[in-house]
Amino acid sequence: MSRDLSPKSLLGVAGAVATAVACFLPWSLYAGFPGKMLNTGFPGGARMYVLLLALAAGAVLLLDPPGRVRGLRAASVWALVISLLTALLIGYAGGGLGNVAAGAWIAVAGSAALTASAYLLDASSDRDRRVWSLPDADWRMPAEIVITLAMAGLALYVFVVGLGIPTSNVASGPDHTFRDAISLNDVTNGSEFLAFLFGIIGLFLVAGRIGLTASLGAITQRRRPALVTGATLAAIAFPFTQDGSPYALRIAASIGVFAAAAVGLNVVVGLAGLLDLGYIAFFGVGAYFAAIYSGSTTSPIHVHLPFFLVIVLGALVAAVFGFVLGAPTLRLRGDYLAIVTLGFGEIFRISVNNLDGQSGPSLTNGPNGISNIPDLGLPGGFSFGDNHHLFGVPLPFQANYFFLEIVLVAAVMVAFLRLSDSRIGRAWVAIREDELAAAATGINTTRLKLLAFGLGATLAGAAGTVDAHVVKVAAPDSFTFIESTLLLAAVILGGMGTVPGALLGASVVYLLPEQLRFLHDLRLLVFGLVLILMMRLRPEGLVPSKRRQREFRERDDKSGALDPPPGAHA
Amino acid sequence: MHSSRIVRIGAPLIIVGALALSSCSSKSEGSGGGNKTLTIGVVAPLSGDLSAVGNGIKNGVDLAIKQANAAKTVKGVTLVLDAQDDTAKADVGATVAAKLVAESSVVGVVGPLNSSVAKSVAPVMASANLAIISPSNSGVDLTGRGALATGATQTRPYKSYFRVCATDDIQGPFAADYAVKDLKVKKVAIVHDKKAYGQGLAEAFAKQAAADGATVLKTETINPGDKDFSALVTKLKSESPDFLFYGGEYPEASLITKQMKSAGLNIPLMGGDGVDAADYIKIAGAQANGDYATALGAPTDKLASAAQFLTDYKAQNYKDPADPYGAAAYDSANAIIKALAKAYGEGKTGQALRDEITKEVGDSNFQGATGAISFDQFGDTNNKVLTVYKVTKGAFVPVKTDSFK
Amino acid sequence: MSLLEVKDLRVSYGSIEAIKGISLVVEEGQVVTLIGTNGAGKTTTLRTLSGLLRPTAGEVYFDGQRLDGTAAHEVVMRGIAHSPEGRRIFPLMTVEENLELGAYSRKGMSPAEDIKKVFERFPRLEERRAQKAGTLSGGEQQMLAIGRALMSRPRLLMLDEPSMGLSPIMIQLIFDTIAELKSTGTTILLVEQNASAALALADVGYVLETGKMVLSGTGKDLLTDEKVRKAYLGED
Amino acid sequence: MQLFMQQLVNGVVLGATYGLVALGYTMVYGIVQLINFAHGEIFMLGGFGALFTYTVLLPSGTPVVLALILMLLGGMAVSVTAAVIMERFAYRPLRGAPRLAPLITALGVSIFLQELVRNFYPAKSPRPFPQLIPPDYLINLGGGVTINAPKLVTVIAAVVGMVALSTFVRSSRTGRAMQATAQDPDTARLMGIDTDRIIVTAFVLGASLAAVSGLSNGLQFGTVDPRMGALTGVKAFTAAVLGGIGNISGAVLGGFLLGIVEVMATQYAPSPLSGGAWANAWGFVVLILVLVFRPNGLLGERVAARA
Repeated sequence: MSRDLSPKSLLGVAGAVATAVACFLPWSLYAGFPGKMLNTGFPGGARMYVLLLALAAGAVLLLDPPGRVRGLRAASVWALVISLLTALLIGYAGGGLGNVAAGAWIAVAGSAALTASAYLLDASSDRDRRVWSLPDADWRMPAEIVITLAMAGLALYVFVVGLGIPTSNVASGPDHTFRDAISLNDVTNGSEFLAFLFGIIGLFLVAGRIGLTASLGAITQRRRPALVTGATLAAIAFPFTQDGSPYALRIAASIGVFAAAAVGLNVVVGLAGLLDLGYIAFFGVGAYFAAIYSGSTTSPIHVHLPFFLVIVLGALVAAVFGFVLGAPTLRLRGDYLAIVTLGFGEIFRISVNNLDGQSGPSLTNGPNGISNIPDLGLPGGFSFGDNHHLFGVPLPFQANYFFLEIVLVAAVMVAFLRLSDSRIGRAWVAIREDELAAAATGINTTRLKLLAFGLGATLAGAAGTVDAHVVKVAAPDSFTFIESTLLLAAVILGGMGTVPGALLGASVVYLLPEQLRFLHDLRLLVFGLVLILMMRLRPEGLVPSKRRQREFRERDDKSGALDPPPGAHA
Repeated sequence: MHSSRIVRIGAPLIIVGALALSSCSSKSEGSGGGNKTLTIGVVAPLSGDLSAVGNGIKNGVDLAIKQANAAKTVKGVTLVLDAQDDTAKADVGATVAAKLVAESSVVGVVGPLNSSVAKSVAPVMASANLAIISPSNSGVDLTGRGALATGATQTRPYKSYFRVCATDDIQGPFAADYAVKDLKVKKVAIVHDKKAYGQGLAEAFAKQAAADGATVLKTETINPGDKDFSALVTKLKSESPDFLFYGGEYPEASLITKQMKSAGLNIPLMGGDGVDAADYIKIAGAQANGDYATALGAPTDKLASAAQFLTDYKAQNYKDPADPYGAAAYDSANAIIKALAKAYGEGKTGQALRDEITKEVGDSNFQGATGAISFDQFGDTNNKVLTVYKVTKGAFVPVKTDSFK
Repeated sequence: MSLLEVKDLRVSYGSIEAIKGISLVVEEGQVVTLIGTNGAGKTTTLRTLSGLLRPTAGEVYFDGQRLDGTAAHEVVMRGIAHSPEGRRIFPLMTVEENLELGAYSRKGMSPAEDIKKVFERFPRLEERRAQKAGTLSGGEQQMLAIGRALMSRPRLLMLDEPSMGLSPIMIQLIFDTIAELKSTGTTILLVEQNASAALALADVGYVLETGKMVLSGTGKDLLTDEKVRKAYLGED
Repeated sequence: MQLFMQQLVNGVVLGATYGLVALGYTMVYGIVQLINFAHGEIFMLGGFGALFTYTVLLPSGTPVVLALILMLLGGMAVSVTAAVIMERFAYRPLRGAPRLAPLITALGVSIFLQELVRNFYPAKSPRPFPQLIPPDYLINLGGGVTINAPKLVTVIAAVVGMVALSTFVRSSRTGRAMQATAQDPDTARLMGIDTDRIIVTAFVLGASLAAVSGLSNGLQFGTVDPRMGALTGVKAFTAAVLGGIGNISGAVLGGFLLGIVEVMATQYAPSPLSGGAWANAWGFVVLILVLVFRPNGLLGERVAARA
């Protein structure tokens, strides 16, 4: 541990200290701003994230881990972003910058100094990051299990906070429950979400750059059973954190459907490397199948099949579509395949829009879609449409669908992981990397590509059947080209070929526009900007697969990319 | 590498700048003054293509709330607005509906704009028996009217769902009667955009026109968003109709009428309330002259309440126009406010308050900006007054106002 | 003053350092060869010199002026031509068009005279002048690649593995060509796996191993050096 | 027969816009293998640039021809500026990144540009476009088949654009450098070609043609809107692939074919699969059929293919 006490470092230390101290001072003179910005003492709201980043920056500076300067840069920039943004929004919400208290300005100045220091220091002096591991002792295994479970708990916490920001807003008293936390004053509420989001991004980047993520990843990989248990427990616990509010559960259920579809698309795009721009069609096949056989009054076929049968059949029908559509097109390469899948997606949408007995056979109720889809029920009289109480906690009916969602996502994840680790999965990767070489080693590329298409379609179909019951309507508008591209964005943004990547990507792509609501008409504008910036900052995705990361580097090696890879040269 | 570093620092700062700049617009501070604060929700598209229409709805509700607060219509209660963006998508609609249902202070909701969104919003509202009044949904299924066409009995699918607008099966036949009986058209071409609204309206028109004795050509469809309708126009021209009914909205309708007349097919185009927009004339220009549109209610200049609404709306300096559904949204909000005033006066709170409001909304009876507001047992408006407008010298001029059937 | 001088050059791919501080000198009129096994960093060195890769540290001087940091397309203008590994001719253009592109850096000057010279050197190319370059045989493509590099009238010609994948007859032809170029005073930096042929031709040779320079000397000295004989010339 | 010929003309006109926009897709794809989904928005910006020039910059009473020229220049200025900024800050940094990363960036750029114009272009919808070339001026092509003046201008622009562009790429020094960059960017740099500049040039050329199309579109329909790029973009991309992406003549040919298919489907497709509602589906069916039998599009091998 070599102590660097150069003036540049000391500037950073001073900045970190100033920022941290500022977090214990009031930031706002205006009472209406959320997140306990008024008090001196324990920091709430945005201040907490700035404090965490400042502490992370200080620790990185002094402890000198591998990737020190780059880690410092991440921490400092995001601390600056949050404090500046919060100061500006306090000023705006309060009606003038006069409402911003000294604490906020000290934090801005401190994090600016920190940022300056981080960029003055030479990043090329960073040591390569390495994977830490616990010493080989008796307590290693239990410790690793505890760490793994803690990670699951942390993930739950982050998710709960990300969905609702409840902790800092809940005031005492019976009238002020979490429900009121989704306040009307949406500008300030949105600001806190952004502080949270940027804080998490910053901390995540710091952890990544100093190698902590890799180390924790290695530990959790080794303790798979603990990871699975922890993740399951966290997911099951989630509805109990919501105080009976259906809103977050409803979003979580939607994210679940979206994530399941994203994992399915990941088979096609991430593993087999086939660019599919019409994937939503397979999802739509499942959704329409479920809708048609749901017993809905608006369905032209008055047959009500049990849901378990519907899932299986819907997935199968989607699979058939996958095979039939895939067969004639798989000898196309790359972007030609992309446009054909786009075409199939559009043909699907146009077809369901027309199969209403007017401009085609009567099947889908046309542009009206099949609505009024009844709630699911279980044998024994349990209806998914009923609210329940469990352990004294009110669970709105959306929780039932959320639990169904967990089962679906888990099933899709297991399918993906099984496939990815199988011989088939390795063959897919071989095809993705070099189809000619794969064919030369005796891999039947056509059959395997078809299989990828079919299996991807199967997973999408299953997710679609659930979606129809969650949304309660299957209409052509829900299966447009833009939906396909958003799914693709989830996969690529999250990191191709990985399950956590697809889940994270789906959450971001679904949640971000949801939480950007406070921007009103500028919501999509900012969403577009965020997509651009995210790809710019992490082109290989948030959770790149290890295989991918390697390829990323080797690619540069082979082709001598026109530009050096980011971060290659200081 | 230097520029990349600038980007790396600059990018987050750009986000900050964009957000700081963009955090303008609505900021609703509820200054209670000891009053209890209750909320009226709005579900409408507030971003994207339809945001102008959605904001018109939001503003209509906002105006009603402001007036109610000023007049202390509900004693001891300050009303606030909670507008949720459904982005015109069904799944988002269901999400924001859940959000409003979860907020215990919400006593009623106005919206949504689109029938397709209503189909996912209404069930959520019904689950909490929270009253929702749409200013614009014309799809027949929403109140079970679809059954009437097949001769079956009408049953109400969503117990807390109401609407103050005309359904397709009223507006379409009304337009058809006018075209065939008053204008004496013989050979009618039908075009629609294959969307729920357009198709529903066009089908209802075609059925009635045929019943009235006109020859109805095979229905043609267009693709919303397209601009080049020359193939359609050429096809229509070869069948030489003397009248065109268009089911859909003004962006396509204005281009169709224009291209039709440029190509020498000089017949009037008629549409529903989706065509009754000033922008129709702005795009189609002089070639809009002689075209028709129908809309619910009596013309605003004949209805004092409507004129008053427009004056008040203007005074608020809203960014987006009240057209086309601002007045209907204003009426919807007032129906909720009046119901709340009664229910709250009876000392109801919590779920009982919501139940009572839904019941009271069903019993509404007052004169609104769009005409008389009252509902039948299925949640449909009893107001069957419609007006036909004709484009004359660059403006929609009312030519016939009548009550349907 | 040397024509090319490389001082303590370092190159990285991401976090992997491929060239770990090498130095070399090429004098005007010399043939200098870099030999080493696969992955030793020979190609990386040439790609760095021609500006396709950027070094992380070190200095390169060409004709007394700093060269490192210069963009690839400007390096050509400074007088360095690089015939890349694997020939990399433009497959969908004709032989003649490929040669014309070789003279791209000499803006405004007619390439006709130089094309004539290339055709004199490689008559086979003249026969196929209107043929798509992708249809040429490997040897012909190599001729084209060398001819194309000569089109810019370079002061330093860098050849990367010109004999790779060719038949023995072609290899002989290529080395004859290099010898002939040498005799006309062309300065050449040659990267070769065929170490014996390269060293036989070269005035100076350098041996690279995993990114480091392990040996240098005149071509003859290296040819007789025991370690080189063992490691690179396949002799026991 | 007259009906058929008239519909054929309608199809050619419809296809001309697709073709002009497709040229931009093809140029960029040919050189950097990037599906620039935001190219439709460049087309849209061209229309808005021209409108802005007319309504804000030009004094009333400007002679029509002069106004048209200035509107074209205004549209080009906007399109080209947007394309260059987009290339520099969104795409160039991702060169060498995983292949699909720029696709999502393109999606982001596309959303961003649409929303930017929708939110900030003064005067909310509708945006009526001046009808400088009267649409009721019908030119008789014989046998009762007519085409109106703005449509004729669009078709001429597409053909001229295609011929000019392919001549440029085939014969000019820069065009040669473009081909070289398309086939092997590294080696092109070794020839002294500034590939960054060449790529920017491709974006600039594509954007200029898109601006031509944006202007002619406005003149034809008398309105522009922020969403016009999205639909046209997908169609143009389809046209480019239909013709063989990377192939300049193919892009325009593909555009014409797509336009004709859509129009003919409207008129002649068997009921109930007829009408505008199915026309787009027919377009894609033809695309799929063409690709099944000619996997590299109509004009086969890419002219600017990589080795």
